[in-house]
Amino acid sequence: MTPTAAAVPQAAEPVPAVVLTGLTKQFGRFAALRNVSAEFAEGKLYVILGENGAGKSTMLRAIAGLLRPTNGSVSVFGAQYGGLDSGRWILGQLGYMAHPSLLYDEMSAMENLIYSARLHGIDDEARCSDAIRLVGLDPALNRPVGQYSQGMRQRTSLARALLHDPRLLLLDEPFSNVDVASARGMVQLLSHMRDAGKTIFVVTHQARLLAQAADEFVWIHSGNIESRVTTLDLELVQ
Amino acid sequence: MNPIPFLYAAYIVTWVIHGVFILTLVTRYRKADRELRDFQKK
Amino acid sequence: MKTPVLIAIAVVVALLAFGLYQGLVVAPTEQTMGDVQRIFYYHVPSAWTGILLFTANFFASIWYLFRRTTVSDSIAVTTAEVGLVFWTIVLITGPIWARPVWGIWWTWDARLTSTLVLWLIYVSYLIVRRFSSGGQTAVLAAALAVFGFADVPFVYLSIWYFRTQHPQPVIGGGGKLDPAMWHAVLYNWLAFIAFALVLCWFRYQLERKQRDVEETLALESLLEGSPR
Amino acid sequence: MRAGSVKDGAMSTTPTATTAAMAVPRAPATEKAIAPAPKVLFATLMKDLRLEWRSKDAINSMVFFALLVVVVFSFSFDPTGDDARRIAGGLIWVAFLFAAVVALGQTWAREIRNQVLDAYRVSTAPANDLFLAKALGNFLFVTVLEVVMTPLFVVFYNLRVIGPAYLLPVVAVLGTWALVVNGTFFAAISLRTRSREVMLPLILFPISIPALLGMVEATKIVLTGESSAKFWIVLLAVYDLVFTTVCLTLFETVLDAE
Repeated sequence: MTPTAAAVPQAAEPVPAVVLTGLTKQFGRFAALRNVSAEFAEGKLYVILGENGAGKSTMLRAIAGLLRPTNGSVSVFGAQYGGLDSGRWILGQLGYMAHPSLLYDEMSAMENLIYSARLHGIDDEARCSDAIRLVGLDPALNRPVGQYSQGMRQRTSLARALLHDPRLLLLDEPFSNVDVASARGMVQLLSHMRDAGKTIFVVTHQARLLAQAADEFVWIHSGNIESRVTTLDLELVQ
Repeated sequence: MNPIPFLYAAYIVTWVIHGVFILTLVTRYRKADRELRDFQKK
Repeated sequence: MKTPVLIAIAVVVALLAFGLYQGLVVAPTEQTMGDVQRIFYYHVPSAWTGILLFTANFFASIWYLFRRTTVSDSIAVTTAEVGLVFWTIVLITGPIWARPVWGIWWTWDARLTSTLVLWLIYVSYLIVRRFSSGGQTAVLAAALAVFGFADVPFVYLSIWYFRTQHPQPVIGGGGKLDPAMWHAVLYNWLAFIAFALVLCWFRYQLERKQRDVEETLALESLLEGSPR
Repeated sequence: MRAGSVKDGAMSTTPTATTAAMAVPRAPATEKAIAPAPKVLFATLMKDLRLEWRSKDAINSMVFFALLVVVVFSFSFDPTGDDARRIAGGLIWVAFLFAAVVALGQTWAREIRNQVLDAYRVSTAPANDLFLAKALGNFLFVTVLEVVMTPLFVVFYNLRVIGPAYLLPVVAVLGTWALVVNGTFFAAISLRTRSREVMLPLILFPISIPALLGMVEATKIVLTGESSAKFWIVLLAVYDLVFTTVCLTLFETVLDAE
């Protein structure tokens, strides 16, 4: 299945948010990503679809700089990983959320976010309470995250990813076991952020939720981009 | 106590150890080879 | 591919035989210790070869940390394992030498003790390689190899000083060595290096074969559709 | 737009000032990316200490373990008079080593249980600050154990220091750091191996032998006042320097070894 040419009209001059060139990731002989080359413009909401093991999460982790490509390269806002300090500059620009919620169960949402802010060199605790309110939680809640419902944990994790106001958001299965109302709320929040200029990638099996909100649907099949469409063909989605 | 047997013991021990190592190389190689052939057959 | 290997083996066997001949026959008998001193011609060259191999392991690990090539990792494990074989010989021939000369199997002699500590370090290195899971083995082992090698000067320094505090009988090494003796040591060392190279070559082939098996195994489990 | 009331469940969807605040500030976003070093180190250390203080289960069990080690050692070795001073150095440090290894094994337990290591790798926080924060945390932890154990040793072996007693804390600090810096690093390595608990001492002990020798000999010399412990103290200091550098150069590689 050769990747069809991107039908989406490219945004002309501004630097694309993410550029993948010949991105390959080999785990032993198994190629999780096979020579992926693509450009993603800034300020768009991309939904990444495909069956298990197609390479969705691997691609997201590669963009987040969490795994070292076997060859090819990933560049974010024009900077490339692996450069002397460019990798660190990129990390300042991106927020990542994945299945393990990257939160300490023994600490409350607020404490987790304050600590995560410190990691990004931010002392301003107002930012943390704003982020928590944004995802619909109460900053004053001091129960430890370990006692939260799965939906609340996901939203706290989303708040953690949004905290340092990243230009690029990478969300891996953000809606998994989240109630429909909360999920819809998150979708609205993401589309607001996309309107505000952020670039968002969402890997999910619940693409139906984003049918209207997303700008582009990227189908991944056995390690490469199979197709990129702007409207979701509902039959294809489970 | 005649020291000469210790001399021969040292030389023999050296080659015993080398021999055992070579033996492990051969057995490990054969085992890996067999496993690989099983996969190719499957 | 087979014939050059056979030639190499023949050369190595010849060198080893020549070294043995030098050690047992040509080299003069040492006045004080008598013929048992000839253990020296196997004990010391084995140690020097071991040190060479551990140094090679160190540089292969550094090379891996920078380039992450599987070749460098395979060389690291090969040189460590073959190095440990030579080092085990040093560790065992030492007491065999001490027994007739001093009547005791083990003495906390500076060199014997350092040999033991180094042996422990590289055994723990190989155990970590076997226990670590899949992809990360190489990086963890490479980092550990750097630690192990950085420790060598401290091992020798601390144990040397520890020994000067409480002097114990010192193994061989004393007295002026007759040039013919030096020849025996050097010939044997040359033979051992050649032998080590051939061993490394075989161990390297084994490593490549085992990696093929591992990868086929990984591919096998993938194709059965078990979710990644 | 549905006015979401801010209660536990509902999602706040009103485009309030907060969403505007989250609008992408075009210019300033790039400068603040790099986190200033000490802040991260201090924050991580404080976080660990706070969580440790909150649960206190680790510290209690560790202190009790240290007591057990001292008592068991005192039973199995019952020297009197001058012998006590000669071998006390060895006993104390081996006891400290046991307590330290059990504490070091817990270094990354919380990070692994919560699977948060990726959080560090995705943030701009330099990996070495994480390492130093963990190493310092361990250093404080093991020092607490030592402070608890030492008086017991003095009592059980009725030790009197003949040599320059002020050197003992110096040896203790240098020695503990030598164990802790390598221990924290090897704990990170052994995370990714099977039978994790066995792996840490198995890697740490051989490489720490020169440092252990230094600690034991220096303590014995100070206790018996026979000669000068200068050589061992210098050796420990150089050992600490070399291995702290090696740890700081290699930690990021090990952290990122996915």
